[in-house]
Amino acid sequence: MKNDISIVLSGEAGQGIRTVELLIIRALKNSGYNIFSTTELMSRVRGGNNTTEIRVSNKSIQSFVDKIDILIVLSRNAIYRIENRLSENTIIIGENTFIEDKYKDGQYKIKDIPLSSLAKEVGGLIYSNVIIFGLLSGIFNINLNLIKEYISEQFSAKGVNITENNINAVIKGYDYGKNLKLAIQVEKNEEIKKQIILSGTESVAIGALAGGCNFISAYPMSPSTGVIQFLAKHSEEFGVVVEQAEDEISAINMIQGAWYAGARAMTTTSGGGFALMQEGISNAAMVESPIVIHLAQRPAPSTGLPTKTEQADLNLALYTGHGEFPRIIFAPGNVEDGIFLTQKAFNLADKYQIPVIVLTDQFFIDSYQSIKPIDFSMFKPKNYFIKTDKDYIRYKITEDGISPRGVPMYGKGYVRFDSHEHDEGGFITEDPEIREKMVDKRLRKMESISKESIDAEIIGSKNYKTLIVGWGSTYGVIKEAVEVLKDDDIAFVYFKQVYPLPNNTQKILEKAKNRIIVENNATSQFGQLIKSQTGLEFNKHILKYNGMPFSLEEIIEKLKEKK
Amino acid sequence: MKNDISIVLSGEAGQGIRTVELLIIRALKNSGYNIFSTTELMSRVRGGNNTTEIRVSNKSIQSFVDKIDILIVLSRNAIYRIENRLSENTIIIGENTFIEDKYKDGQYKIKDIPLSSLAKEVGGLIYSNVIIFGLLSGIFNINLNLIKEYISEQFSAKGVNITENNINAVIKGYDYGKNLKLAIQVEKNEEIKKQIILSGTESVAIGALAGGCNFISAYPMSPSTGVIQFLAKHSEEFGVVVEQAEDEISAINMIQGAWYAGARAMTTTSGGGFALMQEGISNAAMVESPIVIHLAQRPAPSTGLPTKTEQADLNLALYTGHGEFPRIIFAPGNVEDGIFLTQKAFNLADKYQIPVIVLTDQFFIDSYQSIKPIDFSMFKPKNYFIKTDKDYIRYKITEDGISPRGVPMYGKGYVRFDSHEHDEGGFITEDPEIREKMVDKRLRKMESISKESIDAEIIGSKNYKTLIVGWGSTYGVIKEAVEVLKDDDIAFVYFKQVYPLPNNTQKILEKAKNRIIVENNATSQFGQLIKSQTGLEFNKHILKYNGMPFSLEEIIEKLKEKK
Amino acid sequence: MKTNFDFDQIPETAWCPGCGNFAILKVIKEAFVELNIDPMKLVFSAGIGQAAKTSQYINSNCFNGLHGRALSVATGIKASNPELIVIAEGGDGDMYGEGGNHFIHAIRRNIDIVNIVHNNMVYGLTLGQASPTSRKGSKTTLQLDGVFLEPFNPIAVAISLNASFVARAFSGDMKQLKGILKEAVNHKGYALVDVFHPCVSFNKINTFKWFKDNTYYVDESYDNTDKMAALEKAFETDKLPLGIIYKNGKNKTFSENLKAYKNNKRPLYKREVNLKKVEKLLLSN
Amino acid sequence: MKTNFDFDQIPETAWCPGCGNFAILKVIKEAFVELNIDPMKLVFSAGIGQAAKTSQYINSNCFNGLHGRALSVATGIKASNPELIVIAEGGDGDMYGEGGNHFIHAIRRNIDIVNIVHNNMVYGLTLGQASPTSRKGSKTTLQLDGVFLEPFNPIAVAISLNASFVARAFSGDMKQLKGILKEAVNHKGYALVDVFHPCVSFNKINTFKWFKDNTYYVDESYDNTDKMAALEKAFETDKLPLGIIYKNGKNKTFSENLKAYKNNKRPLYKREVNLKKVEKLLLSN
Ligand SMILES: Cc1ncc(C[n+]2csc(CCOP(=O)(O)OP(=O)(O)O)c2C)c(N)n1
Ligand SMILES: Cc1ncc(C[n+]2csc(CCOP(=O)(O)OP(=O)(O)O)c2C)c(N)n1
Ligand code: SF4
Ligand code: SF4
Ligand SMILES: [Mg+2]
Ligand SMILES: [Mg+2]
Repeated sequence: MKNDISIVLSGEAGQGIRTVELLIIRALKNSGYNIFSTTELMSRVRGGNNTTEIRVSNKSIQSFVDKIDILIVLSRNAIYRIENRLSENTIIIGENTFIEDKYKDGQYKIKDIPLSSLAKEVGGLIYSNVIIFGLLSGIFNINLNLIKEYISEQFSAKGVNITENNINAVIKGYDYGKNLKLAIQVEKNEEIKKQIILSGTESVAIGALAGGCNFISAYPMSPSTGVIQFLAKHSEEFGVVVEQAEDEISAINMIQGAWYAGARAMTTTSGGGFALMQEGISNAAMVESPIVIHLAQRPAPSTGLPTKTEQADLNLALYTGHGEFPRIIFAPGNVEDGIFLTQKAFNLADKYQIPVIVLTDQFFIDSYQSIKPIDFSMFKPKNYFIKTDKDYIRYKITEDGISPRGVPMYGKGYVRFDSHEHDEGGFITEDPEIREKMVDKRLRKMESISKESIDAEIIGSKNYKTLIVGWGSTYGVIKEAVEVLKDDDIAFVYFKQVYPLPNNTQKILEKAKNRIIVENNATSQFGQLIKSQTGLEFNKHILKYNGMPFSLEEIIEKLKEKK
Repeated sequence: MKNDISIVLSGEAGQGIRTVELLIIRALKNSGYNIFSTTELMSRVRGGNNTTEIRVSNKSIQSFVDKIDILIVLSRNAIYRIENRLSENTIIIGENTFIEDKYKDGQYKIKDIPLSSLAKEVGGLIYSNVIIFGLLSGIFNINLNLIKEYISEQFSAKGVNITENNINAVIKGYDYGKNLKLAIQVEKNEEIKKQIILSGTESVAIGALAGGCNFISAYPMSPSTGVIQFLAKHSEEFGVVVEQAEDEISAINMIQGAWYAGARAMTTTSGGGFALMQEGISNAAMVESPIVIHLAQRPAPSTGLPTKTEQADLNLALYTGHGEFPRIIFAPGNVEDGIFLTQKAFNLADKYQIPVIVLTDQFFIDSYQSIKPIDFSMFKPKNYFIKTDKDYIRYKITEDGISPRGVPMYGKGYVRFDSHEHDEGGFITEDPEIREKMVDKRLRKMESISKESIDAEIIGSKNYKTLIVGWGSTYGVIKEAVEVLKDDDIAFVYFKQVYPLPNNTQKILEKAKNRIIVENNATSQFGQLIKSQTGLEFNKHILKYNGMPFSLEEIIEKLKEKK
Repeated sequence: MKTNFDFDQIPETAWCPGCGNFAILKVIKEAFVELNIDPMKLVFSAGIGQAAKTSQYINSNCFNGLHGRALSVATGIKASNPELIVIAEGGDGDMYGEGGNHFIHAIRRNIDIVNIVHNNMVYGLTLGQASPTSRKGSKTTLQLDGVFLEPFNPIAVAISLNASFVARAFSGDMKQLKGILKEAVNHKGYALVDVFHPCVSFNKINTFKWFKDNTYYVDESYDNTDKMAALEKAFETDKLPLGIIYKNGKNKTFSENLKAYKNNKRPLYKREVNLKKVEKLLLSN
Repeated sequence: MKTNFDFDQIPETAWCPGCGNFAILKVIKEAFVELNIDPMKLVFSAGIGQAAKTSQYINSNCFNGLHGRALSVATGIKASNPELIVIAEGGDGDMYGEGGNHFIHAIRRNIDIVNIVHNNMVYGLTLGQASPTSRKGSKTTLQLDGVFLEPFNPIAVAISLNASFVARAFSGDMKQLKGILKEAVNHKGYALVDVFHPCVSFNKINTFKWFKDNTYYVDESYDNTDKMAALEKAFETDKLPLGIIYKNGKNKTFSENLKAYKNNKRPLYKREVNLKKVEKLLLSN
């Protein structure tokens, strides 16, 4: 096995697969390997079957692959859902009794590990996870001292005894792994050791902090909840007001109250919760309150598939709220952009006094990547509110449509927000002329917003004939596919800002003879947007909507089929 | 004054202008005149300034005109808001003290009526309205007995004395009106006497009854509330369950429970309420519950202008709910279509088990027209639910995507609705293959739905070069403008079904050299839809978003400007 | 033994081993068997959450709708066919958090349904955040330093709203739970059954033992038609009372008040449109 | 006399002549003048309805947001700047209908605001439908044969939720109303002031005279810290009690509980991002 290895951990919810994942990706990264890991869950707390894929590579990677080089089976019924991803090269490692007989007919390489008895030797079944961590470390020949260090760190709070047991566990696994002699060859790179491991969730939360977020209110909903949980952990340290709302409607209104009083506030939610926020978002538009919404998509309609992935809430985000008003939608495709765009969302929301939506999905949220440290000095967090004077009026009609926003107690003016159509002072009006002027004023912001749109990024050949269009979380897989294909005719254009469309959209798309769009939804929502705004059509739509992200193999195959 | 007369009543909220309106349009219609009336309100209960325009014509008319032939001033401060609509031909009738001096400098024809003292003579200020009714009847020389009859009818319940006073009042006004000798000439038509006067609200409510509606739940919101109020009045007679919900979210979920149990249910709301229903609508899509939503638009975002008109919630209706699913949107432009389409909404919702939205607006809702009696035998209300057998499964995968819908207690099967992704039996599933099949099944309905789309209607020249596109409530004004222009190059295409686009859309639009779209919004939402679906652009957008409907003069002028 | 309410194939539940939901599911089925209720006449309107999944495991009619909206759906069902027995089921987050407004107003309507709330004092399905009924000080995956909001008291609020039947049970005592459920079903009008149950995965405070130690049953001498006495009970915190805390069956139910049934008792699905009548209405307009 | 809270130009109100809202507006302004409160420090968070328009007529800070959401907005404001005095204002439909869920949970948070509810027992602005507090039998423009739902009892529900201050006043007695409002403002924690007032346009039953005849004030001897006594009062129907019905100022307020203020008392608008700290957090991840 060389340079690109895919390990899958398969077991039940509640078994602690995530613990193994977090330990091993850190150990691998710190040994100089590129890693990417992603989790696919069932909507339950215990039991069922969850899988985590960990890729180890000599290159930077950010995509899910179908192939499984090493499968670690942690429970019964852990294979059937991924059966079609096994090949003759797959090494299946697991307790004998967990692997059904039909897999033992010689088509796969099976390595029996007496996990339960090993664990019991150490002190109980609870040590199984750490043994698996040791096993994987052994397979990759990771420095044993490093491994022990992690374990000490992880368990030090639990006392000497438990730490010792865990160290014994990890060594047992380690020896077992080494003895498998799997002859793994992945080039290492010293540089990678300096990298940081980050999940989509963490990138959004850290981006929020970098954007000055000091208020979050949200109602729990998979897969979006991690963001508020992260901020809760750092509430005291960063001075963030964190409140679980009674429902999403309260959350979206609460954050407007917060912005009004001078906070920088956000909410995090998924499709159903976002749907409930529609009225509130429209309200933000009218009172001209900045708001930042993190929308982590999952398959819909309705409850749908709570723990799976999809990109089908774009339309609701594009046309959010009743009435007409400006908005910005970002869709990070990697964790660097997760930080960068969420940070930027706060500044743009504040500058234009509009809703800014950071659109992610379960695949993005639950995946880990390693990235180079980020230079935070490039971020320029700025409070756009002004110190008011006595004659302050809230909705002054200005050339660029932006009326300076005051904050109560800062300055000498009263700050009057109003959800009716209003005059410049913020008082109810029904005057048709003022109405028209106010609509124009609000919509006029779109001009400046468009001007500072983030360009779409071209990856691959500059002289493309075939152009693949993707947005958000499909970034990694399309990028890698294009890299694998190494075809001078092919390029990939990555949209991290989906609305308003970047200024280079038309030009980039026009240049292609053959346009292919890739979306994790059934109706090609972004394709429709592009068509309605540029008039350009796509020759091919690669769409997936079964709850799973695209795999690398799938994209490569589809691109080869007809490019 | 000949054949096309515009009367405006201007006074305060709470003065009873609507009473006058309803009396006089009925009297005029029953005298053989074509009438159209429309109201423009301030968002308040008493005071302020409301105006009602009543058009009397020899032709069938359904639009608002700027010009005012006769202005009845019923309170102080009743002129300034419509000052720019007055001309030297305008006759202003009102109490001397209500008409500010600046209007008395000879530019207008002023007729002073001592309304208060006349009313007091009869018994008190409360009789002012009836005097005005008499006055208008006198001006139009309506048969006095007819007038007296109405009054007797209207007030019989209040006792002999009050009836008598009112008759005295009407006579006083009548005499006054006749004595004005305004020399009005409008051709009458016997046929019109057989017609029916109907408002937009009534057309939707009656359409609902014709569609078999027997359940409505809604939360009050202008301008949509009239529909539930109408059905409440007829609840016992038509066996309609009528319930005011605690909020719009409850309403949208309640009606799904109702359909589930075999009712034919609807809700009625405006933009903000509709925004709150987004999650519920997505739920209907997933459980495949029919639902009918009457969405009466008003200017947004947020609270906006509660009593004014706009067509800016189309986008939210088009892209309603999180996730991807079929829907149908109707937009009646006249009261016949109000009945026809609402009725049809119930049948299509039932047949396809999807949300059907009837999209109106304040202008449509609050206007009265006279129409020919409708032949109800053309309506074929049909319950599409089936009698289940023992092996009934709810979400059977079928060729057309429609899974027969059962109702509890009807037949031998259990009826299982589920908002998660589900298998054919309605049980939670997370299987990617089933997921994909279910998405396909639901979306497949769009094919049959599209096939039976209601064609767009061409009005005017068949050999048009210039084509004016309109939808919903702009029907009347564009139609009349085209009739006035009498230009062989111009036609108007009226969309009463806005989604999915009718099958004749592309063909009709392509044929035109010059395409003009008229919309009561700021961003041409329907134009964008057409562009994204057909690729066709518009040469000109005539847009209005100040809360007022288009006037006939305005449309004619804009069309002349550049056709 | 397979009851009327069991499927031919026993479905795999999505619950954690040891969860109180198993007991509640079992008791619900038994109660309906003992009440001799035809599953054809029964509908479960459920929200979203671990509790709400109960509806997936009962062989009967069901509408497993949105998080927080089970009561609205149930109202629509019952009002459209009063012959159905309608259960609105969900968790404490579902009914008192997201669905709080419907809880209040369903009680006001006195809609004749049974509202079963699986109260584990936590959000189970979303992995352990505080619920409205979480006790002060409970540390959760989101309230890391402990909940500081006043816990929602569904019993007291329901009584304050003059709910017609208010009970509380505990999944650990299946016999009593069954008895209470049966009374709730037989009761005419809105009936709340708040059922304590341990969430073994996320609620390490309010465990089986905790509920056992911190509850007691109201006794024979207790007059559950006395509103003030009921409220006193509802506010007890030393030990939480179980049983039928309040009962007030005097009011007409929602469906009984509806004019749609005044002259015609048939459920709506059996009715047909009378187009002639609609035409007449139009002509008389 | 022009107060601090009056505009230079008196705005035209959108209320009907004779409406109780005029008195409430007047008293609110007077109360703040007498309390010597700087209008710069005051924010009115209002919903939508005739009542909510009050915020348009006071010269101070205001957030006139959505129907039903004033409490959520107020919570966001107060939590972001605890130095502000925040009033959440709206009608009975606004706060107890559309906003019912926020009413419950704002009380649970004990957010230190005053919640003024203009209770005219009807939906005024939408022309006369029943509100949650409409009495049984009231005929309205939508409930043509009279309301049959149990009226929402905000006083009882608030007490059941252990609200820290619960009062009821009547617009017809401006002196008492003012006194109650002033106490509510001075009270630390959530304070409900439900104010009866006649809607002359749509409520022909609960008129000025009706309120006059059907209310009385709790007297000196009444102990408003006794929860059960307070509930007894809340349930009285013969005559409805006015005054401060319940008071319980022992709990910490929402803002006091927030960790964001543990080491830093400054309101959020005065704080700055520390990018270095964020960078360190990332590096330590
Ligand atoms: C609108 C919406 N918001 C949030 C969620 C996510 N969600 C699912 S279940 C749940 C709460 C579960 O708690 P509870 O109702 O107490 O049920 P339990 O799992 O504890 O039985 C939440 C917040 C959702 N499905 N829909
Ligand atoms: C989401 C939403 N639904 C409905 C409305 C319409 N609406 C405006 S005010 C109001 C109720 C008014 O009643 P109340 O709150 O009691 O205030 P009042 O006018 O009686 O003072 C309603 C339903 C709205 N603005 N927003
Ligand atoms: S998470 Fe808690 S409530 Fe949910 S199934 Fe597990 S133990 Fe039961
Ligand atoms: S409608 Fe009623 S509450 Fe509203 S202003 Fe008029 S009298 Fe007052
Ligand atoms: Mg729970
Ligand atoms: Mg009211």
